[in-house]
Amino acid sequence: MEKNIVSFTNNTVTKELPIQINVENVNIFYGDNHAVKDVNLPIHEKSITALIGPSGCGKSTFLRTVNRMNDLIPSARCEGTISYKDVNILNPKLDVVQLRKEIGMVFQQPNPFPKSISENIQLPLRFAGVRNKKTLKDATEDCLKQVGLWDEVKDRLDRSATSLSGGQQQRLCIARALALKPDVILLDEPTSALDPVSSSKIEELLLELKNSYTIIIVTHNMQQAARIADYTAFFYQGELIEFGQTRTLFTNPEKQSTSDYISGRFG
Amino acid sequence: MEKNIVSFTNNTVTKELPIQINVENVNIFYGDNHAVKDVNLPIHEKSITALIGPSGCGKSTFLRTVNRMNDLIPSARCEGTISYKDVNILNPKLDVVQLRKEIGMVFQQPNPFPKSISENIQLPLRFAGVRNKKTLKDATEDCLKQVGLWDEVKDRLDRSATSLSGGQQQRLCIARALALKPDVILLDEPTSALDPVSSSKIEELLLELKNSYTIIIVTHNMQQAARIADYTAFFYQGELIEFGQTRTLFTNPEKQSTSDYISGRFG
Amino acid sequence: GNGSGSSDSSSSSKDSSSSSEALSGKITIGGSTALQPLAAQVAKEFMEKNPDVQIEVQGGGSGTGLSEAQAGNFDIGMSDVFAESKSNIDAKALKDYQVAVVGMTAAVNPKAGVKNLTKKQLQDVFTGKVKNWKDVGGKDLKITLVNRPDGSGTRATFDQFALDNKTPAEGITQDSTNTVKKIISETPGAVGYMALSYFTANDTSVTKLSIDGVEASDENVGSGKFPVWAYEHMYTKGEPSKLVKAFLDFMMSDDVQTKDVPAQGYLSVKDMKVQRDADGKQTDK
Amino acid sequence: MNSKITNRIALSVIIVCAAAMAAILISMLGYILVRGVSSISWHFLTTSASPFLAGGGIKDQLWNSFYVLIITMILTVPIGVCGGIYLAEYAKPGRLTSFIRTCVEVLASLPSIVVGMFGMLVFVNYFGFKYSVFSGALALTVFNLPVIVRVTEDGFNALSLHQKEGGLALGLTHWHTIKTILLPAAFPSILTGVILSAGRVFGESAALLFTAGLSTPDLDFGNWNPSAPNSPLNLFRSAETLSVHIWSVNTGGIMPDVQTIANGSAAVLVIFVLLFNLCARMLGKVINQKFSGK
Amino acid sequence: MKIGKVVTDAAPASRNRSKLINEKGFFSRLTDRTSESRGKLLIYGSALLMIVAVTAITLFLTIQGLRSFVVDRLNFWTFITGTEWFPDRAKNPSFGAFPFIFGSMAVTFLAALIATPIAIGTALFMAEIAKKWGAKIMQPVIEILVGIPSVVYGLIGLSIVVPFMRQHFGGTGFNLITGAIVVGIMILPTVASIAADSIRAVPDSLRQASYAIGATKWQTIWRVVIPAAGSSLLTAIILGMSRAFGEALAVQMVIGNVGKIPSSILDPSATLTTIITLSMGHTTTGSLLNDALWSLGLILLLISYVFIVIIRFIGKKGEKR
Ligand SMILES: Nc1ncnc2c1ncn2[C@@H]1O[C@H](COP(=O)(O)OP(=O)(O)OP(=O)(O)O)[C@@H](O)[C@H]1O
Ligand SMILES: Nc1ncnc2c1ncn2[C@@H]1O[C@H](COP(=O)(O)OP(=O)(O)OP(=O)(O)O)[C@@H](O)[C@H]1O
Ligand SMILES: [Mg+2]
Ligand SMILES: [Mg+2]
Ligand SMILES: O=P([O-])([O-])[O-]
Repeated sequence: MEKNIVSFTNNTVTKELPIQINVENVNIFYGDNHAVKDVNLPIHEKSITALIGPSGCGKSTFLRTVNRMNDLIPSARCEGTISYKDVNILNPKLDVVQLRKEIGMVFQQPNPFPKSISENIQLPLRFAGVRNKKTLKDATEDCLKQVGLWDEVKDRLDRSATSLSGGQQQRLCIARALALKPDVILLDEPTSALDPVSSSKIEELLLELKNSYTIIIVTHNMQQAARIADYTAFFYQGELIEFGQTRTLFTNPEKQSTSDYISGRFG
Repeated sequence: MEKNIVSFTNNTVTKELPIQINVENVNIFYGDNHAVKDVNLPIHEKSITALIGPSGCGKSTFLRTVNRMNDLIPSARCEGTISYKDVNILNPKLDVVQLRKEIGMVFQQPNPFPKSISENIQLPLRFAGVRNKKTLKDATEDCLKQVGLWDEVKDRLDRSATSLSGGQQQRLCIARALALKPDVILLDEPTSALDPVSSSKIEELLLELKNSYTIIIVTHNMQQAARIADYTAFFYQGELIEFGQTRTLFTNPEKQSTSDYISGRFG
Repeated sequence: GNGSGSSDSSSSSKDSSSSSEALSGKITIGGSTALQPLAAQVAKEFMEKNPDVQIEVQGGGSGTGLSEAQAGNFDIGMSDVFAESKSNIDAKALKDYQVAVVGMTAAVNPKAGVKNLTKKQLQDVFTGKVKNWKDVGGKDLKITLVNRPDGSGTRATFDQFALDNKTPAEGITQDSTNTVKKIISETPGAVGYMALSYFTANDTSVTKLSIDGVEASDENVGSGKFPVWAYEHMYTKGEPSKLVKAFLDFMMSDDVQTKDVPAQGYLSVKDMKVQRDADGKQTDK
Repeated sequence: MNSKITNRIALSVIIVCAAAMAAILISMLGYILVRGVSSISWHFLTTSASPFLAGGGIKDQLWNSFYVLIITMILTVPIGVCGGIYLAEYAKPGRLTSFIRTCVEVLASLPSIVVGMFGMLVFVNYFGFKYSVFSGALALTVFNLPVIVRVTEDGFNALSLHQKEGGLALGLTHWHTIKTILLPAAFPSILTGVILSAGRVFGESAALLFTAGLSTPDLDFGNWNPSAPNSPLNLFRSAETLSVHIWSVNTGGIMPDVQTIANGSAAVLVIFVLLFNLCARMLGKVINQKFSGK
Repeated sequence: MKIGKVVTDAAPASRNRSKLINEKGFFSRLTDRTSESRGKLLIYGSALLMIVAVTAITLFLTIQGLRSFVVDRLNFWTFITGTEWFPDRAKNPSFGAFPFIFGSMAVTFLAALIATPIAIGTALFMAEIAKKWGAKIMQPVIEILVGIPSVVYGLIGLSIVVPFMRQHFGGTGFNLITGAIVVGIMILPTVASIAADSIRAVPDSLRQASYAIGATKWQTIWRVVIPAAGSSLLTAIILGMSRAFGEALAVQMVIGNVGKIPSSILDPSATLTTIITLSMGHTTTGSLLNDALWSLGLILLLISYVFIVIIRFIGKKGEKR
């Protein structure tokens, strides 16, 4: 790269924000495969933390552990402590349904339900027991506005969500995650299936959302991490190699492998 | 990117090489979707041409048209001229079977046949009418040596090809494509499913192969393009935005969007 | 285009002019499932005597037996009823061999408490006029009818000679005498009918009904006192070939008629002191 | 809280359903086997049926079942596999394909008695094959063909496109790619499907009632000349199969041991269906391992 | 225009083309091409054969089935709506097939009613709750049961269900509901295995989406998985119904075979299939009853077409969504 066009204007971490989630000595296994090794990591409140690293390094695995989505994989096993609001997320007795209401998640492939747009937003609320029509309607409008989708779809809320474009679907999925007013939103490569225009819309959205939510995002696009993340964690072969403020990590990495990776020598 | 670690040592295009394939006014459609728009592009003999661009921009579509693999997709339709050896590749009457023997292809996912390693190499030859055992054996050894796999597998040529590692499988697929001694090899993101070590082996292999073959490679890794390609074509939303010698395109792009893309502002 | 190339029944036997010469060829017999076991047994014995003869005994039902005999597909069509009683059969073109006699009577669940009925009572029971056994001298128990399907030889015979052609009321219909017997034995108040061979000597699971005080026994059938009986027929299309004739002769031989026929619960035609024509008219022999 | 209780209750109901299913299935299998196994003996399996005496066996019926099965498979597998390949590889979306697909579905869901009636009309009478192994096998072909077609199509569709592209990109023709790469790769799943379908063919009765007949000539197991009328291999002789035997014995059998024969035959049938399943599973596994090279 | 030719002509001598390629002459290419066309012939022939089979079945059954109306001059309308089936009555025999049509429908729907909840429940268990168990134990058992001959189901019905019904509901035990139970059990494995397949086909991403918004397992199943699998679940049920509709021997053994419209589910009844198997062998070819039975066969065929049309319709609707 001959030019340095990436600016770090968004990564305005002036003072350390309070810690919302604290990850201590986390190890994750798939059967015998030790996918995540002894990770320690603080997640700061109302900030964006990016997880980067080459394919297969354990980013998704780690992310999915934070809201216990990995419970769905029978072979997955997890050790260590993830403290959140005085509880350990990894406690087997934890009410995962409640946890997932507080820590929402958005996936790489947009996965709206094959129902109408408004039902997509209302379903989580219904699950949570909201029955009042008015509340549901207001929430729909509110969430869609937050992700900037309201104007685009307000005339066709009854149309199937699958008729939306990929980028719109992904924003709908984010809106759906917002419906329950979570504290934390996890995003696993949310833009990698999208075109550049949609991607940049989502990036803008995330920058706005971080005023109200704590965001953890997995990305394989280092420019994206550089553009939007306050903190960046670099994973390599299941280990957390380096964690720090994004600007520091990108301009002045401590480890050689971090430097190699972000400069594109591998991956 | 703060540092410039990418060197252009391999892109030693000193004089213009003769043109092997000439692409003129090619338009490709999937049903109504105009996926590739009016592309003009020369492919030079015994060189590596890289196709880069954001996801969905039509790189694969274009590449698959060069050896008519897109015939498999019923909705795909193609207009324009791709001249190769005085014929138009897009001619519907063309013998595509013969064409594909001369223009081989390697895919993103390694796709060895679920047969033994040696059968994988020999299958195309047998089909081409080679019956002589000795010839087949020699060809197997020869091809495997060319991709540097011979020493790794020579003791287990009868084992199933699926027992190889991903990187080995991909090299086997390249070896298989070489068996018919094609003129041109097309590669669609051949390293993106591989680990860094395997990737760099394949890059080295390609640099060697270009002495005997014309190579077109799709990659989403700009560092990779910079490292190995003599020429680079930048696609964006179905259009060929810019084409030129790799060094020129990376250091001194003509178009703003090229510059934005290679510097990571989107994609 | 005929698949069974070797099925030409008589071709080979025609050549053998002298009767002492060994018989050879193939016979296809089919039809009545009731007669099938007897035919199969006799065929087996015949083939043992004449190793060059192949006999195939198929089932299919009396209707099939008649149709196929008429069409020439069976050399012998077996039927429980006279060909005259079936529509679409040219009875004149068929030659009738009455090879055995089968007696039938009503069978009642023992709980009903009846052992004998007058013909009138029997008809009332089967036509549905009487719905409880107490009205015909039995226990206070609902009557449940068990029928054989339309077209069954057993049913045709029972309807004709026990019910005097009155149409029986709807009841459970089973094609299988075994099932009929099972139902009657297991269902209190059930009544049906079946061939005498199904009433075994010390079997008390069903009661064998006498009609008008006449016990349904082989002697009474043979003497003509008990009216519900029928011939088992073997039909050929026109005059039988030599081979088929030889088989039919064997069928009527004393050996078969005194041994195999009674063993399967039939009466030998030779033991009959009366005879019947196709209209059901009974005359002394 | 509320949703949690609903969750509990609903999941319990589902588990109860599954348990009910398992109970029904296992008790049925148990019932058939327990009642029937005691009547299975070497004698039972190797003696011909007796017309009316006790002590008959099921040798001929068992043979007939296998023979009809084998002929049916010889008729259906090649055609069915080709048909499946057509649908998976050659069929272009359109009216014709949709019509062929409808035909496959029609054939698959025809009531077996309708197939039997058709077989009687056409194979038995019209073509004059009589009640025979061949008529029966042709009728069963009508059922089994769509099953094989589907199995093949599914097997091909389950293959990743990568393999096919790999073949074509090497300059193999479409047919050659199918023959040398796709068919071998789909083979395990096709085989499994074929063996599973064999279970159904083995147990079919209603259609055979009208086509293969209710009797068997006196088979001479020393005579393997297919044109001899009493040869077990004769295609144009009538052939009562095991499941038809169960039906006919139960319907009109006059031998004293009707119940024993029916129970024993049912148990033999079920055991063979079990064996077919086990074979399918094991063969599938072995071949799969061979292909994946583990 | 053949590229191959171009190559051999235009290839410069300097081009180090291996002799491997030179061996590939005109002949081998000819065989390539014939093998392609031979393969195509085989394959198109097979496809054609299926069309022929369906056409032949339809044609032959139609011709034979219309005889009773064309040759024997039965009135079509009274045939399908008449309720009196007395083909052998000496005076004015009557052919009213409605009781059989009704019986077939009743057995089919009752069987579906019995089988659906258990089968879908089992499918959910196998595909959603206990996947390992489902794949390792339930699936094989179910496949075995799909392969059990219907005669055996009939036999079991006869020796278990009929006595049970007799003891608990009186009568003979041979009745509509007994028939429905036997057929219902018979179609259980079919419905369950197809339903399980269609549930497994629901993409995991939807389940993940649901769990990620704090749904319980049941909420996920009920609100997301079942709606997404919807049309194929319906297809499973209808396929089961079409199998129930066509079943002959097992039903015949237990339903009682009374050609009268039952007044309750505890009354004996009859179906199209049972009357055909029951009477076919007793009739002579070309007789009125025989022709009438063929007409019943034709009705059976037509109704099974209706099932297919429904399935295709549902399938199309499912695709659209
Ligand atoms: N369901 C699973 N079962 C077993 N192993 C798994 C599973 N999912 C992932 N793994 C393994 O765990 C390791 C980490 O995978 P993970 O998906 O977390 O990587 P990633 O960093 O998200 O990669 P990518 O950039 O490709 O998404 C890999 O070795 C992978 O093979
Ligand atoms: N089989 C297909 N049918 C219809 N549209 C298709 C098909 N394959 C690709 N497309 C469309 O054509 C366009 C170009 O796709 P293509 O696969 O060539 O992109 P690409 O540059 O290779 O992207 P990527 O980096 O994701 O591989 C996209 O809009 C895509 O949706
Ligand atoms: Mg990932
Ligand atoms: Mg691509
Ligand atoms: O002997 P049947 O005709 O009554 O079966």
